[in-house]
Formats: sequence, structure tokens, C-alpha cells
Amino acid sequence: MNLAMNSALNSTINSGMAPVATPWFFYVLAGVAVISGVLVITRRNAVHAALALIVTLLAVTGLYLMLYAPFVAGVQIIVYAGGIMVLFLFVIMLVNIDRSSKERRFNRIWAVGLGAACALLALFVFAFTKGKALFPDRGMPLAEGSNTQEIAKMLYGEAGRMGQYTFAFEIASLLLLVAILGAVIMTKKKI
Amino acid sequence: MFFLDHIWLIPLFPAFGAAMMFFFGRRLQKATVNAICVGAVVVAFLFACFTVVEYTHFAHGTGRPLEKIVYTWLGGNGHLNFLKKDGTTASFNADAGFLLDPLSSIWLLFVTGVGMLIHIYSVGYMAHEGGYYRFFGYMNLFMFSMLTLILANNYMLLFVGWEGVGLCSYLLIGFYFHRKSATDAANKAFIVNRIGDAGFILGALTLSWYLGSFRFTDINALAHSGHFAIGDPVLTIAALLLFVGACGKSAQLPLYVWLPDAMEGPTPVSALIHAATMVTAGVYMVARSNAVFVLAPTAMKTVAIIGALTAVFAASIGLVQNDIKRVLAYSTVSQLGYMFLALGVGAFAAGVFHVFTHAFFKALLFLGAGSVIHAMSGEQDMRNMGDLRGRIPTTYKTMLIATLAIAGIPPLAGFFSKDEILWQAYRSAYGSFPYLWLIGFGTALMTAFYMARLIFLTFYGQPRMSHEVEHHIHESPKSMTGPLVVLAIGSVCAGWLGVPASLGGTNAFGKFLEPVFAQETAASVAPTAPQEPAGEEHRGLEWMLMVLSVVAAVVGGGWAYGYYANAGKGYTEPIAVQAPPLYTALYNKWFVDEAYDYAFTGRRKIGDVRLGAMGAGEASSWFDAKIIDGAVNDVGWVTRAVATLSKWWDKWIIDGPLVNGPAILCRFPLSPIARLFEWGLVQWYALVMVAGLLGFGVYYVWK
Amino acid sequence: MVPITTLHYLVVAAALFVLGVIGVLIRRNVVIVLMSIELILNAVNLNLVAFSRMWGNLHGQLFAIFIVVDAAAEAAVGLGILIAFFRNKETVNVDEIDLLKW
Amino acid sequence: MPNFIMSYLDSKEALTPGSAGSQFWALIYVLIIFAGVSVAVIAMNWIERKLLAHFQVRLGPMRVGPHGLLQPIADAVKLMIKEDIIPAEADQLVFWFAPMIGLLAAFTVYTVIPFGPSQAVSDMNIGILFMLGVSSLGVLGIVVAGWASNSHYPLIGALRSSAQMVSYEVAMGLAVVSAILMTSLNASGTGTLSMIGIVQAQQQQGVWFIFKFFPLGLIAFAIFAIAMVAETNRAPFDLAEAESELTAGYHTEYSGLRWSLFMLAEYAAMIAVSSIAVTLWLGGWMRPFPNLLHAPAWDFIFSLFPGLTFLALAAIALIGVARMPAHSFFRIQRIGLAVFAALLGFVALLLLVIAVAGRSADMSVAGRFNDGIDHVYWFVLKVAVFMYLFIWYRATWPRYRFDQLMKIGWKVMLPISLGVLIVTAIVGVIFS
Repeated sequence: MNLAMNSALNSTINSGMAPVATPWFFYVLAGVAVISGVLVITRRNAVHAALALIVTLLAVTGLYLMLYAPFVAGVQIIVYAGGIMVLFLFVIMLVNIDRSSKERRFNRIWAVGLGAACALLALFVFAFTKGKALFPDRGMPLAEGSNTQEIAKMLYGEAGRMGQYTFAFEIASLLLLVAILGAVIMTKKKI
Repeated sequence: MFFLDHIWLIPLFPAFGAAMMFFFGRRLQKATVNAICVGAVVVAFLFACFTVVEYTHFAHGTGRPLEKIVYTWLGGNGHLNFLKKDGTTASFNADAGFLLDPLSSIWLLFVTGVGMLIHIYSVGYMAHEGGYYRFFGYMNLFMFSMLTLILANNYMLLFVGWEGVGLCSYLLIGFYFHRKSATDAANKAFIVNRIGDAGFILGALTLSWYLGSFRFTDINALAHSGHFAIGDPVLTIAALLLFVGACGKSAQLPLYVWLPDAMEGPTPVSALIHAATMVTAGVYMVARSNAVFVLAPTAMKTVAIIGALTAVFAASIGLVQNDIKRVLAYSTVSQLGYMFLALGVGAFAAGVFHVFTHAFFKALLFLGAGSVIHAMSGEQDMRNMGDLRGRIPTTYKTMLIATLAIAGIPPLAGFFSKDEILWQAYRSAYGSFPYLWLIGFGTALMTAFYMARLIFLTFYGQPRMSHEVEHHIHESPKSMTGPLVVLAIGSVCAGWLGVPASLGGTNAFGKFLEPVFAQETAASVAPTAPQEPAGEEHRGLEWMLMVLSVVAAVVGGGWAYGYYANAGKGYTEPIAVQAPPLYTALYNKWFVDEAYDYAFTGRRKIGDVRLGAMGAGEASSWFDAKIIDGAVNDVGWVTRAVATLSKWWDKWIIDGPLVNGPAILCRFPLSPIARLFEWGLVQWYALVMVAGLLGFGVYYVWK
Repeated sequence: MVPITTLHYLVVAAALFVLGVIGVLIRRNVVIVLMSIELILNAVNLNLVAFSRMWGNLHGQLFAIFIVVDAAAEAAVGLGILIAFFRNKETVNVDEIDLLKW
Repeated sequence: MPNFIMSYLDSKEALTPGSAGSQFWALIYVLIIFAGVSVAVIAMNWIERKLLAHFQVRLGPMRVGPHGLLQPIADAVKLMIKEDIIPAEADQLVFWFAPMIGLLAAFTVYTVIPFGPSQAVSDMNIGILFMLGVSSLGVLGIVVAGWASNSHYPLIGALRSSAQMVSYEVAMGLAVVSAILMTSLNASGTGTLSMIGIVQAQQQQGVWFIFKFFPLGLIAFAIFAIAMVAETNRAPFDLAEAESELTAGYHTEYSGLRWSLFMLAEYAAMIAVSSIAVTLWLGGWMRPFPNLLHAPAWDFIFSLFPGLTFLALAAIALIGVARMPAHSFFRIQRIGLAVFAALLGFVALLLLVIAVAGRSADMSVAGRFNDGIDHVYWFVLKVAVFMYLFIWYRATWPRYRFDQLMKIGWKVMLPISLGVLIVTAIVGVIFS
């Protein structure tokens, strides 16, 4: 991508209509996300881990907003922060937490697991450094104001035409139905 | 064309009423039940009237049928085909379709009309009974089924209505289900009808398999097309099977036994279902299939003979019965026999005409009988009645009219229809059957006798009832006498529609029906092309027969007058005096029920041996216990012996070197390797996955 | 200050992904293992949305939405299994769930 | 005056500061809204106590200030100087910030509430989604508070209340979706999630969505109106705080300022959900009959309403002064109430002056100010009706049992709202 186009894009994005998206925001959000991510996997208390995960999710939501994906951000807040995490907190409170908070945090193979994860990290680092040139400096412009409408058109189609993802959407609804039934059947003592 | 276009609404009105009763009936007031159920039938009647008026306008006297197909409710959509006789395939399809032609318009009119009157009558009659909404729900369901039956455009839909009326008949006969006799009668009716229904469905399927369609119009067209010779064996079989169905529904000779017992139901039911409408369904179906029957002379003959025999047989039983409704029931069977006689000799229009007139006076007789029973506080035995004519005058007068009508006194309705049948039997388009005429004539005589006996025992003579009952005698309410009067008018006038040419009439009724039945006479390529039977040259003969039958009616009535007009408390039956064995046979209905019990149901034994279905069950039970089970036990013993051997083999050979050997092999050299991958910690599996991920990543990055 | 490029987001996503993988691999508490899976899914979502921005179309965002749906279903079923399991075995530790039957 | 202040005021289009990119004015708006909501919550406290008292035929607070007008201030002071107790076994950190979560969630919602076409902090294109999402975060605060207290009553209360909120959120969301469906009944066929867009859609279609496809809109609104009571844990769905069963529910262990934060969050959430209802179904900032009575004269008459309202309030206060007993003991109170009446009268005068000055429909500053006051006035008036309803419910209805509550939520409200959604979709397709 050439530089002139980049600067043109830059000016349109920063011409006042765009949200306040400075690099500082990114660093703060990314830092919060990563640090609370670390807390998720290290906290002994599961409730603390869940709260840390919520913070991560909210930080990632902020990153979505910076990426001109407001609808995904909204879905993330509603589904993840408002739904899934409440479910997690519920379950944590239902299962016996006193015992597990006094036990070992990590399993027997923690060293091997950590090693494998570090190898994965090394692989990522290597891949990014090697392939840095592949990524353009700046993304293409995305219309933020009509984001929801565009997504709706791709999901449901428009003017009598089926959308590209309509079928996938229906399948997803079926998946959710199955998941609901499965969860209910597994959790209920007596059906 | 509104009414014709919406003809499918007619059955739906009563269906709506029935559905309302089904879902909400328990909570509704009687007035609401009346408004819904009676209202539904009244609306159906009005709708039917307008429809028929529109139809006559539509058909312009050509009688071309109006077919209205709403949707296909039973069909293979082209996947379920059958091979027709001409080699082409036809699709198995049954529509929810409606057919209106002169034949069904007549049925439509009198079914809704008489049904409406009987509904109104029931309001008074059932006023003090429990299960009020249930009764009206069943009645409306019956109306729905009956209307489906007569408006159907194919055999399958007709069968739906056919079964529906059977079900309603069952429900209504067993309406007083706390009485054992009522439930028994209901079961009897249902089971006997099943036999007929089996015949019907087999006949309908045979017909459609052979002709390739269920639709009446298609079948008629094919039958008229000349492809089929007269006496075609398949058509004969189909026609006979259909007639078996008609026998069941219309109470013909072998299968009539349910109808007298059906009098256990409430009287309006007897009037509506078991006299006026449902039992004529068989007549309707045979008339509807006339094109097929014409091609099967053997079947026609069978119909005629069965009809005639039924007529005289039932009439003879009716001579001595004491239960007022039972007399009427046998009378109904007898009159149905007349109708089949007419159909069998090819006088379809005459048969239909008799159905039409019979609906009026038989409904009237039953409703009158109901009124009498109402007045007598539930007493049905004529031996305990007498001298009621002054106390319930309206009932008396209307019943007298009906009696005259059924006995065949001119110019009342029965005279015209019955004499038409007798004349046709004597000299029809399809041949002359003097013996059948003779039987019919004898039946006419008996009819006059037993109807007059009924009237004299009930309304004349000395009062023979107890004092309490006598004290309570009162005329029925307006809602009951009103329909009686209307039906009486009908009984007087209905016959005038079909005054035969020989009496200077125009036989409008026959003319109206002519398109339905005349087509086949023109199309059938019979060498003996039928002529107009009532030609000028036969007029004298016809008049003579008429006079004869009137004389027979008068003589029969006169005899009854002589014996019963002054019957006191200890009156005697003339037949019992003169021929006691005959009286016993007649009184016990020729022992037909007992014979059936011996032969079919197995309820009675000969010695220790049961016959019939129960007998077969006992025999097969014995066979099962002794032969089959014995064989099973023997096989079991053999199996156990084999198992003992097999156990030894399993324990020492299979388990030893063959099973434990490989296990030992696995445990020592192989398991440590396998454990590297699967040792029970889920996260280890995840680690293996991550390792795979790493492998892929490395491969793609370094590629 | 360096402008934020797609690579920045990818790095954050990679970090979250690795953290999630660590959580899945070494934590004993099943609830936290499930949370770590959510972390992984979020990392993937972040990647998808970043690429969506990079290519200027919305397919990535749609994939992200579908993944969120799947995550919801997964969490519901996973936690359902967990509760059923806890009711029978009185434990939520992964390394105690090592029998094929009980 | 710095340029960045005036540029927003001078812009010809009516944009929210967020949409116009004016960070300064966005901050101003945030501050105004924060202060306004806080004052409203304090006022609600007094109004609720007075109203409940009158429902029960008693007087309510009468001592602190005339007719107890200063009672909320006294309460606030008391709560602030009370000892802040943290139970020894509690999870200190979580206990400490649990109230913040609730408060944050309740107040973040206000960024997208449209008090007028430009009287909102920002016009997000996912506005209603954002609102539902953020308000659903409030449940986290409750769960966490109950858990962190490490006590039985709070834990049970928290579980109950979060189960209740999660359950009713489903029906609520579906009801909202059926209103959003209605926004798409225009020529282009695209709806909107923006709060301002939803009100504008009602303006374009010329009908409040509560009356759209009668009675579909009404049913959806009723579902929402019930669900929002359950969402805010108010009577008759307040069994998470049922004092007869659970002492005080999830905030049993809280006291002082931290407890008052929960109260603040609850009342702020009440106002927020009422605002959603007003925005989605009751035409938001629009005055009654904007299409029917649209002549400039009518505009002027309706713009007098804010001033007249305050005038009426001042009159009521003056009557209160006159009805005070003539005893010297009441002198201070009489004077205080008279001053209050004068204050109200002054505000009324100010509003009337603005209404008269801004009656021409041009884009002068006075005109826009007048418009803004109008919009905010009607919006607040509608919300106030809901607030009154909340209190009325509390005074009137007995509390549900928990299984009944769940049964209503899942077996009654959810199917009805689904049905309404489906029927609305079908009807919408047929009529568009």
C-alpha cells in the first residue's frame, strides 16, 4: 500500500468524525487486557479470575471499538460480560470453592505445559518478526455509522435476497437450541 | 355463485358447533348450547337451501354436477400410482372435494331440513336430561359427518363421512352409558357396522384400482365410456362389496340386527340417525354408484332380492313387537328394504323418492313416539298405553297422518313412493320381477297392519297405564310439537313432488333426478335398451296395482282395527291365538340374534364347544398353550444343554489362552508406549494438541 | 509515537492466546480452564476483527460474531457438564477427572 | 471564547457533541447529566418517602426543613459520615469495588440516552445494544457484592437477584427487538439501533411505537414495563432484597457510603430503564401530537409548558406557606418554604422568558436553547411518570414468590414477547 493513500486515509479518519483513537488508548487497553489475562490464569480464587477475565473482555471490547467494529463490541458486552460471565460466576458460587482455593493451583505437568506455551509464543514472535512486512501500516476504511446495517445485510440479506451468512445464522441458532437443551438436561436433577 | 363457491362451509357450521361443545360445552349454559348447536344447523339448512337454489340456476335443468375441490388431503403427489385397466397410470389422490348434483341436493335438503327440525325437537325433549351439551355436540358432529358424506366427491371422503356417522351413531346409542343395555347396543351397532365398512372400503378400493380414480365423476364417465362389458366380473365384485357396506349402514338382511337395538339411544337420535338420515346413507351410496351397478346385473339382482327379503322379514317381526320404538325400528328396516328393492330393480329415482318421503314420515313417527314416551313418563311398552288420543291431541293427529302416509293411503306421501317402487318391481326398465312385487305387496299389507296396531294400541282402547303415569300425561312443549306439525305437513305434501304420469302428474322428482340416472341408460350399450316403462299400454295395469295396494293397506288397517280398537287390559294378540309357534318365532325376532350368538360371537355354546370368533380364540389359545409353548420349552431345554457345553469351552479355551494371553502381552511390553498419549489427564491431550499446533506453525513458517 | 497497525493487534491477540493456552494446560480448576478457553476465543476474535479492518470488509466481524455465539453455547454446555460432574464427584479439579466410568 | 467551544454551538446541524467530535461539550454534557441524575436520585428519595407515606395515610418526613425538604441532604450527610464497616471474613478488594461496578454500569448508560435530538452525550449507532449491554453489567456488581460479603443472606440475595435479572433480560431484549423492527418500516427498509434514530423513526412514521400495529406495540411495551421493574429489583419483584426473608439481600453487609452507592445505582438504573422505555415506545423527547398540532402557534403554546410547570410548583409551595400554622415555632420553616417558592418562581420566570424569546423557529441561540429545554422537559416528564409508577407499584403490590417470579419470566413473558416479535415481523412485512 503506498504512502499517499495512507496519509489520505489518515486525514479522513482523524478529521473529527472518528472516535478518539490515539495510540495511547491502544497501549492502555492492550496493557489492561494482557495484565488481567495474566491474572486470570494465576489467581487462586476463581471469582477473582472471573473478574479479571471480565476486565480483559472489556478491554478487548475497547480494542474492537478502535477497530471500527461497534456491533461486535456491543455483542461482546452483552453476550460475554453480561451473559457468559454471570453464568461463570453462578457456577463458581454453586461448586465448592473453599476446597479448591486451598489446594495446588497447577497440575503435575505444569512445567511441560508452560514450556509448550513458551514455544508457541516463540513461534508467534518469530512469525511476526519474519512476516512483519506482509502487514500494511494502516487498515482500510470501514464505515462505522452503518456498521450494524451492513452486518445485518450480510446476515439476513436485503430486498428478498438471502444474505451470505443467513444459512450459517440459522445453523448457529440451532446450535444454541441444542446447547440450551443439553445444558438443561445435564444440570437438572430430575427432568 | 357465493353459495356454490362456499359449499364447503355447509359441513363446517355443525363442525363448529361440535368443536365448541367439545372444548367449552361443559361450561356453557343450556341457552348458549341451544344457540350454538341449533343455530349451526339452522344456518346450515338456510345455506343449503340457497345453495340448491343457486345450483338449479347453475345447472339449468341439465343436472350437470358441480364439483368444487378445496385441496388434496390424501394423495401420493404422483409418487403413489396404480396401473389402470387401459395400461395408463393414475395417481392415488383423494381430494377434500365437494360434489353437488340433483342426488346430493335432495339429500342435502332433507338432511339439513329434517336435522334442523329434530334439533329443535331435542331442545324440548332433552331439556331435563344430563349431558345436554354432550348430546348436542354429538348431534352436530353427526350433522357434520352426514353432510361430508353426501357432499363428498370421491369414495375416500365419503368414507370419512361414513365412518363419522358410524362413530356418532355409536356415541349416541350409548348416550345413556350408565345403562348396560345401551352400551351393549352401541357396541353391537359399531361392530356390525365395521363388517359393512370393511366391505365398503374393499369395494371402493377395488373400484378405484380398476378404474383409476376415487372421484364419482371420473368413475361415472369411465363406466359410461363403453370400455366395460355388462357383467364385468371385477365390477360385479366391487358392486357386491359396496353393497355389503350398504347392508351394514342401511340395516339389510344379514347385518340389520343392530338397528332395533339402536333404539336404546334417545328418541331424537332414533329419529335423526336411525330412521331419517344415516341409515339412508347406504341407499345414497348405491344410488351414487349406479353407473357401476348397472354394469353388474348380478349385483343388481342381489340388491333387489336382499331388499325384498329384508322388507318382508322385518315387517313380519314388527307385527308382534310391543315396544313402540321397536315396532318403528323394524318398520324402518322394512322400508329400507323397499328402497333397496327399488334400487335393485333399477328404479333408482323411485328408491330415492322413497328415501325422501320416508324421511318425513318416519322422523315424524319417531318424534311422535318420543312425544308419547315423554308424556308416559318414559314408558315404551304399548301394552301399558291406550286411549291417549284425547290427552295428547297434537301428537295423535300428526302420528295418525304419518301412519296413513306409511301405510300408503293416497294422497299422502307414502302412497306415491311405495307404489312407484311396487310398479317398478313389477315392470321395470331392467326386467319384470313379479315375485318381488308379490313380496312387496305382502309387506305393504303387513305395514298397514302393524302401523294400525301401533296407533290403536297407543291412542285407542282402554287406558292400561298405572295411575301415577296417567296422572302425569301431558302434551309436549311447543319446541316438540312444532317440528311434529311441520313434519306432518311434509308427510302429506312430499309425495306430490313425484306424482307419476299415470295419475296425471309430471313426476317432477324423477325428472329432477333424471340426469343422474338417465345418463347410464343412454350410455350403457345394453342390447336390451330400456324403454320408457310407464307407457300408455301399461296404464291399466298400473292403475290396477295401485288399487290393489290401497286395498291391501285398507284391509291391513281394518284387521288391526278389528283386533285392537277396543283393547283392554287383558287383550290378546291374534297371531298368538291362531298360530302360537309362529308368534313365538316372530316375538323372538326369528331367533336371529340367538343364531348369531351361536354362529359368530360364541356367546352361546353347543355343549362345551364355542363357535365363532370366541370359539376360534379358545381353540388358538389351546393350541398356543399346548403345542407352541411345548415346542418352546423343548427348544429351551436343548439350548440349556448346549449352553452347558459352551460354558466349559468358553471358560477353559476362550478365556484362557485366547483372552488372557493377549492381555498379558499388552500389559507388559505395549502399555507404556500407549500411556504416553493417553493416561487420563485431559490437559495432557490438550498439550498434544498444542504440540500439533506448534508442528503446523513451524512447518508453515519455515516452508 | 508509532501509528497502530494491524500487527499491534496481532501481538496483543497472540499474547492473549498464549495466556489462554497456558491456562488450559496447567490450571487444575475446570472453571478456570473454561475461562482460559474464552480467553483463547477472544484472542481469535481480536485477530479476526483486526483482519476485517485490514481488508476493509466485514467478513471478519461476522466470523467474530459467530464465534461469540459458539462461545456462549460452549460455556453453557461446559458448565452444565461441570455441574453434573460436581454433583457426582464433589470435585472440580481436572486431574481428578480421570476415570472413564465411576 | 475559544474556538472549540463555539464551533459546536455554531454548527448548523443539530448534532450531539459525540457525533460532532467536540470533546469539550461532551465533557460538559457528561457533567450535567451526572449532576442531574444525582440530584434526581436525591429528589426521588424524598418523593418516594413522601408518596409512600401519603399512600399509607401518614405524613412522612416533616421535621428536617419545611415538609421534610431537606431530609435527603440530612440522609446523605449521615451516610457519608457513618463508619465504613468491612466484615473481617469478606473479600476486601472485591467488597470494595463491587458497588463501583453497579454504579459505573448505571451511569455509563446515560451517555446514549437522548434527552433531545442533540441533547445526548453521543449518538452511537449501536445505542440500544450498548444500553442493554452496559445495564446488564450491573448484575455483576450485585453478584460480586453478595459473594464478597462472605455471608449467607447476601449470597442468596445476590444469586436470586442475578437469576432474576438474567431471566427478565431475555424477555426485555425481545420486546426491545420488536420495537427495533418497527424502525425499519421505512422506504429504505433499514432500521436503526441508535437511540436518536429510534425516536426519529417514530417522528417520521408519525406514531409512537406504543400505538404502532395496535396492540402489538402496546404488548411489547407492557412486557418491557414489567421486565424493567424486575430488572431494577423493585417491588413487586424485589425479593432479592426481601427484608422478611433475606434481611436486606445482597447489601446486607454494606453500610454507610458504600451502601448509598448501591442506592444511587439502583435509582439511576430505574431512571435509565424508564428512559429506554420512553425512547423506544413513548416518542422520546417529542411533545404530544407533534403532527396533529404542528402550527408555530402550537409550538409556542407547548414551549410554555416547562415554565408553567414550575409556576405551578411555586404556587403549590406558596399554598404550603399559607397553610403553615401561625405558631412562632414554624417561622423558620415558613421562611424556608417561601424562599423555595421564590426560587421555583424565578426558574419559572426564566423559562417563560426563554420560551417567549425563542418562539421564532430560527436557529438563534435562544431558539435552540428553547428547543433544548422543550425536549428535555417532555422527556423528563415522561420519565417522571414512570418514576411515579415505580413508587405506586411499591405501595400497592405484594411481593412475588421466587418460583412464581421465574415462572412468569420464562413461561409467560418470554413466550408472549417471542410471539409479539414474530407477529410484528409478519405484520411489518405485510404492511411495508
